[in-house]
Amino acid sequence: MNPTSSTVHSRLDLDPDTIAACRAAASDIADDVDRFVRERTTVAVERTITRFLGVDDADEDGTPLPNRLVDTLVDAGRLGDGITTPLVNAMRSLDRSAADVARAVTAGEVDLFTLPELPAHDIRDTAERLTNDAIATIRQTRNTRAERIARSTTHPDPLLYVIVATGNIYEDAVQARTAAIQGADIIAVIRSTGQSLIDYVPYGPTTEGFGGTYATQANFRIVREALDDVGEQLGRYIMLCNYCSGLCMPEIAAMGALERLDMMLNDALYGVLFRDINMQRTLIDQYFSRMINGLAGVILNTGEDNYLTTDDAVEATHTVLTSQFINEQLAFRCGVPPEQLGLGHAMEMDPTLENGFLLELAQAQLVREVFPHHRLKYMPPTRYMTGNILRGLAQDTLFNIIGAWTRQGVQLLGMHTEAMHTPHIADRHIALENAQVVMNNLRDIGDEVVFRPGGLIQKRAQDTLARTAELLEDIRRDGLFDALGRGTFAGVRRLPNAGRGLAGVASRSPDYYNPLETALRRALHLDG
Amino acid sequence: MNPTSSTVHSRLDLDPDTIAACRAAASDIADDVDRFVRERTTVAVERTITRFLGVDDADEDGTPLPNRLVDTLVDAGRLGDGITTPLVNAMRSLDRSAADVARAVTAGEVDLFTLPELPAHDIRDTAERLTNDAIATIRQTRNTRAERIARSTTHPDPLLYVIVATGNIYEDAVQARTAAIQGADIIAVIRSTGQSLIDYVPYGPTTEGFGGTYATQANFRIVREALDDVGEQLGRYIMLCNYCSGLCMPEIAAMGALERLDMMLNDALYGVLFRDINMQRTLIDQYFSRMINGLAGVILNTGEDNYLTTDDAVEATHTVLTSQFINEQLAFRCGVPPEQLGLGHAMEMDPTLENGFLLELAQAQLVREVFPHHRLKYMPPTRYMTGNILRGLAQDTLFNIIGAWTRQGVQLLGMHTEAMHTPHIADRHIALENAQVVMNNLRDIGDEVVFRPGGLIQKRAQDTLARTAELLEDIRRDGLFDALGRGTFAGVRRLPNAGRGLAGVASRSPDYYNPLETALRRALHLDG
Amino acid sequence: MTIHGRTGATPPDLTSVRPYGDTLDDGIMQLSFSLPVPFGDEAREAARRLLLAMGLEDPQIYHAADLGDGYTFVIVYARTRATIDFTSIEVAKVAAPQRSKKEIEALVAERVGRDIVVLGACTGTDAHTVGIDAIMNMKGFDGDKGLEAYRGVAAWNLGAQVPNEELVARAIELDADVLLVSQIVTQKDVHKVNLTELVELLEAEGLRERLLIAAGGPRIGHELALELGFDAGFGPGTRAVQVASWMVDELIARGLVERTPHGRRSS
Amino acid sequence: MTIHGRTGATPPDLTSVRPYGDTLDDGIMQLSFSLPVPFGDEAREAARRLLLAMGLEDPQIYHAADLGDGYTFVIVYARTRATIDFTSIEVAKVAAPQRSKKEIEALVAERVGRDIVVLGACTGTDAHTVGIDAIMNMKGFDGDKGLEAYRGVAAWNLGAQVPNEELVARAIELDADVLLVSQIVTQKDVHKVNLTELVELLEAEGLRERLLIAAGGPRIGHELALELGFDAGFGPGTRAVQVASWMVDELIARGLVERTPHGRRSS
Ligand code: B12
Ligand code: B12
Ligand SMILES: Cc1ncc(COP(=O)(O)O)c(C=O)c1O
Ligand SMILES: Cc1ncc(COP(=O)(O)O)c(C=O)c1O
Repeated sequence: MNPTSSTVHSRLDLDPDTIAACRAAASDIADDVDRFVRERTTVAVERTITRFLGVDDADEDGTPLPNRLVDTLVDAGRLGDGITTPLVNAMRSLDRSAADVARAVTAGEVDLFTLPELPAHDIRDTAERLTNDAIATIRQTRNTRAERIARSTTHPDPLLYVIVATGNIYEDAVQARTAAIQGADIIAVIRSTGQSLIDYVPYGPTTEGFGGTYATQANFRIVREALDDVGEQLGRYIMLCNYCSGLCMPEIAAMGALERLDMMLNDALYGVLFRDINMQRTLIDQYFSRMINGLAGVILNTGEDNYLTTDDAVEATHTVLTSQFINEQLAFRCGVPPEQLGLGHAMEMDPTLENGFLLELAQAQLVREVFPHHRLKYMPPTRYMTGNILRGLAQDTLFNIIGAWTRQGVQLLGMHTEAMHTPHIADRHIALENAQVVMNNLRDIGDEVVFRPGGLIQKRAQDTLARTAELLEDIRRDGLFDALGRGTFAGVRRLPNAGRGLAGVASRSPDYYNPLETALRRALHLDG
Repeated sequence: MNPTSSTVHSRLDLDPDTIAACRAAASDIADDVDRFVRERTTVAVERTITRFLGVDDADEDGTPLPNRLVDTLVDAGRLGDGITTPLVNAMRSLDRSAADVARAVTAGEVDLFTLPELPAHDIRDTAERLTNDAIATIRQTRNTRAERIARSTTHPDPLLYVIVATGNIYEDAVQARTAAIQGADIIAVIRSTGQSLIDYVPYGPTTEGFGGTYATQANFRIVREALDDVGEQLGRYIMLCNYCSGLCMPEIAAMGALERLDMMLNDALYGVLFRDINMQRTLIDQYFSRMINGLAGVILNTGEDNYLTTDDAVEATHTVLTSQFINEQLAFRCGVPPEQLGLGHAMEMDPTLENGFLLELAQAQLVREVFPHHRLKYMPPTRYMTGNILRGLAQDTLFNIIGAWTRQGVQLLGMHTEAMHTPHIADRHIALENAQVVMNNLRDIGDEVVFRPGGLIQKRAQDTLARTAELLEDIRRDGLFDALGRGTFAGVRRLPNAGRGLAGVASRSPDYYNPLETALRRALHLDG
Repeated sequence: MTIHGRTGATPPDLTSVRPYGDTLDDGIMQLSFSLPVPFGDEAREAARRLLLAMGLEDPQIYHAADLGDGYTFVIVYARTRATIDFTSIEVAKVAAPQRSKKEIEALVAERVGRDIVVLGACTGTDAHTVGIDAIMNMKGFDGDKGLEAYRGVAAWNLGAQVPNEELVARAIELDADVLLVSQIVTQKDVHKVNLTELVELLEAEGLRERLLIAAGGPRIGHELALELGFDAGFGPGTRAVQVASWMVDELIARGLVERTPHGRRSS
Repeated sequence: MTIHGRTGATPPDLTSVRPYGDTLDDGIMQLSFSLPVPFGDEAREAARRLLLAMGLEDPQIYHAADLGDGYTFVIVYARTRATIDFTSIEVAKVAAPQRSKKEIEALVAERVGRDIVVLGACTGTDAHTVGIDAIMNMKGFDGDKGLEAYRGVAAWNLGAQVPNEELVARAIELDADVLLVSQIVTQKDVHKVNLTELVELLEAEGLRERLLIAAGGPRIGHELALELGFDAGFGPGTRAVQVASWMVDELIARGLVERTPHGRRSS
């Protein structure tokens, strides 16, 4: 996947001990979060369990039944127990499927908490069976993907990633197909503004969104089918991407596992910093969500690229690397292997900066060398894009050069119209053509030129790494919550008890039962 | 002017002995041409002399008086004697200026060859005085330029060169000004198609041309004034460029010397290969023309870049370098120093070629290292430009990267609309913006990255140099005329006695007299 | 207005201006667009005819590309015969004089005599705070300090994704003089919907005349803002000092400096 | 004609097709052009009004730049209401069947029985030979041999900058069956002038009906060539084999294979 590996000589002459020290610090930070998370659950986690048990429908107001079910749990003050016991109890007592139980509860015909309680081992037997079915389904989807990919032709990295964002899932599907025909490897369906802040997942196919299209299971399926169809014709497997981050991380991860999404943006820190979501809530959600992604073989993308849209790319690149180290460890705790880890970073310096290209190159290569086995996701210029689409095209050309040069894993293609509108059908075409021509024309530049020893590029990378090590030590000492409170990332300050969704968090009670988590941990070979 | 010099370590690990061998072979080839040229004159050379003596006007049919005068010489079968003696004889006999004599001859009032012949020393005294005045005028113009440049601000190389080509000199002047304001360093006024094949220089301001505007002395003046004016406002000296090549090389060089042009395309081989001009004629013309350019301090550009529009850029790059070695020596014979020598080369590989960028980079750096003190002129993609202006913009971006990387002397900016039309006012703006942003953003890349020792880039350059050395040996053996007859350059075959303009060539008679040439040789410190 | 640089060349007739390719009045325009028709000669011809139907002349297809699945992209050059009278154009501009931060602070001290209360927010589902932060926050933008840094201004930045209702509630609570609203997402004109809704809410609360409202964002201009019922609009590249100058001027001009708290009035 | 890929999405109405930005029939077009007016808000407004005057809706100025000296460049997106009936489009195409070099040679041997004389030239002041060389010369273009390589074809490439008079003279002298004319320079429609002049010369010589004439070049299409009085036109990417196939077909169809030398006839 990439030419540089930890055993290979560093082109940037990076100090392996510093990298190791960073990882050690990040590991401690992640352990801290891990301890915190394991003692808690959230409404989203519990709703996810209902989905795996087969609940997937909405009431006449459009409220999904997983929400209706878990709301009764919350209303009963029993969120800390988890939904599994009462739901399976109802299924067994009434001899009905989870979906039927959910409908009955919604209709007010059944009250989960007044039914007779069956013996614990009975519940557990059923729950574990159902859980194992769910795990099998996920594995099955994963196998299907693997088979399809095995039949698919490939080209040298990076993979080419484009977005569709019309608001209408059918138009999205049309444009996803054309993008695939033009050579895209990955299609991401952008969500409507605001979806990440709603505490449920909309239901059914949707045709009205702003700046994106709602992430719904039906929508996932529509685009998945379109891409499978066009992919068969092209002899290439086209990957589908959507977003977990937000108030429904694990639920969307579950939908993604069922509908064979291949890549998902999954980053609690993004939600905290850019959506003002409560950090406790979203870190707990992320944990469950990433385990699902991990088992589903989904490549998971983090959002550090966004930091440089609000913070300064020249001054603050070390915060990107710092966050990546932490995010890596958090993902490892969820059983996500490096190959599935798409740490995000971006080209976001002012293009009028003298030698800015060299600094961007240094950063891209630094990230590449520090995370040699990861499917890094390299994000295009956005902040300094303007309505001058012709200058924008040049910026994107430079970005594509760096992507090929440093062999990024995924190149999210820049759009020359970035500053003005979500991509039109022709914009993607222009971007894909640019990437293909440029990357082919410079294919082996990374091997054929060498950074001058002790030169600007090496020094810049070494300096960024050193600052990262320092910052990680600070965070190891004070904890991640404290760092977020200080505005360490993206120049944004967030407090542990502020932000959206805190109400949906509960400490696990002694009775808390979540066989899905146990099964996931087992399947992912995670301890305890 | 450029970072690489012969004393500096070669980034391409080129063998200095091979380079020296190339120069030695080229020197012999040039000596051969030199011997040939010195024994001959042409109508254009003689017309040039009349211009320096002050003849500049046209008859009612638009035929310039220099032509009318020299035509009488040809009609009298005395071209081999030169125009100087009869013209000065008439001036002295009639006590009239050269311009007046020309008018009288044109009106049929005077016949140069029936006037009494004054004593030779009388003629020579006057001729030498007038010649010295002409030399003084050229020097004066050169000094004016030097003073203006001394007051001017600069930026790192390459200089940015754009063309205007509306057909209407007044629109050209408008657009030349706007280009200067946008940051252009050099403005070239492209000629109308076909002008290079007419055996006279049109007269007066012109407003009707196809794909370019006629080169006339009045037109030179109009744009020169516009650029001086706007340059004063900007605090920058804006260079003006036009074309000598064609059937009037030395005449246009003379006009350029008088009107303070700063750069001129001056290449007999271009005329031979691309305009089917007779090689004897144009090599003789070139000789005189380049001496004038040399003394005038004009930077002279050669046309090897054009070879790759008809020949294959991957296969035939060594023919470009071969021709450059020869052209260098030919220019040295005319007293043109390296700093005034803008050898042309180009980026002309198919952009869909894998690693094509690396080959282009190798070539650009090769030329840079072989000619370290020359103001190399680097030409943009043209052949593989298409109506797809957005792909074209990417091709031009790559070209600008190489220009900055290898510190070319002059970057002739690519136009994204190259395949379709001569530049519109906005096209230049887009090109200038691209060059400025890209070159600044990658400023020191040439110093900060190193070509992998023994890698594809070094090998390609070394191989091209080796093939050049071989080809130069062949030409040393067989002569330049023979090489042209074999289709060595641009894949085009030309024969010594074919092509346009041969009729205007004559062997110098024992009476041949050309004090201007003598004065130029003296001023340029040329032997013999 | 003088046009320089056309010495010797025919000057443009400013009452009848037409695009300039490389010659005065040639009318040349570059266009690109996609059509939902399969790639091929017919698609090129369709593009050509479309331009003719639009009244363009001499359309030249520079490039056509197959987007796949029955879509074609074209790049075209053509000539328009349309002209515009440039001499008749007048653009509404925010009228305030250029003042420095110091001058503004002095003016507030002298003519207002109390803190001007300014609320900033990025409303609706819009989460783009960089623009409003640039105007409001201490740090400001491009070396120009934000309103928080002004003596005589009490600046409250409510951040992103603020519902209009909440903004109005806070305006009442804090007795605001000025509301600054940022709208960056404009797809399907959602910004117009959001901004119009705010004006309606303020009118419903009887507050509209008692405070100044300004909108800003990359696709917002002064004219659009006026159309939507705002007092001013600020586009890309705006600096806080421009906003401050306008706001003080306008508060004084409208006699809004004498304080009658909204809260009280509306109770 | 079927449009694929719009499963679930509204299919386009091919009788009324409109540009597609990101939603069917949104009519979105990108434009760019320069105006001879000084940079500023008024220039933006002038650009906007010009588009409105052209019948475009909702023009959005994405970018405006100062070109200096009273010129402004703009990049705009806008919507058109114009539509085109795609189902009614028929494009004239060179009709000849696709044949291989071998098949063509066999056809000449069988139906013509002598060498077809073909003259190629780039006429007027145009010096771009690469295109005509690609069609005429042995080497050909992109792996496809040129006419010189065909048995049964006597191909004469006269090269560049050939005056029309000379071409006609050589046609008479060599008793040509086919003239192939290349025109690359098109500024101020000089190609149309050149091509029309050739047709007139041939008519004046009474030769027009006795030979085939085809034009080619990057801005030449079959329809334009027909308009100018040629028998066929060949655009960018043409290969010799296409030209050869057309030429043999057409000579046979027109009964021009029975030889009566022009020279004699016109004498
Ligand atoms: C940074 C950014 C983000 C960041 C925002 C972080 C943050 N905290 O603000 C992140 C990564 C989170 C983000 C997310 C999204 N974004 Co965003 N984002 C951008 C980006 C790259 C830059 C915007 C910016 O910061 N500009 C810099 C500031 C200083 O400029 P400004 O906002 O214009 O402000 C100036 C003036 O306009 C004015 N001003 C602005 N507001 C006000 C208010 C007043 C009162 C006054 C006086 C003046 C004023 O003064 C400011 C200083 O001069 C743009 C693309 C671009 N290059 O413009 C896309 C862009 C705005 N995003 C877009 C979209 C669609 C989204 C997403 C929905 C998905 C996506 N495509 O990424 C999400 C969801 C956002 C949501 N719910 O709103 C689209 C909007 C399309 C449209 N026109 O509708 C854009 C154009 C990108 C695109 N082409 O898709 N985004
Ligand atoms: C190579 C080239 C040159 C070379 C020509 C060398 C030579 N011996 O041909 C040189 C460097 C000498 C040159 C000079 C000039 N050129 Co020039 N040149 C080009 C260039 C880069 C490529 C043309 C080319 O070779 N194309 C490749 C061939 C294979 O394609 P083609 O010609 O389209 O031919 C194919 C088809 O069209 C068709 N075809 C063509 N002819 C015919 C005929 C028949 C009968 C048939 C059946 C088919 C056919 O079949 C061919 C194979 O598929 C173009 C820009 C571009 N990228 O297109 C400019 C271009 C054509 N040149 C141009 C100009 C203006 C000039 C100059 C006046 C100045 C200048 N700007 O450089 C001079 C003077 C030329 C003159 N007097 O004619 C302009 C023309 C503008 C216009 N539309 O009017 C262009 C577009 C560049 C520009 N934007 O300024 N040029
Ligand atoms: C990690 C991550 N998650 C999610 C998103 C998108 O989230 P939303 O749908 O809230 O705009 C992004 C966008 O950049 C992201 O980087
Ligand atoms: C050396 C040289 N001379 C002259 C010209 C232009 O000549 P003409 O005016 O004949 O097109 C060129 C164009 O590329 C050139 O390279």
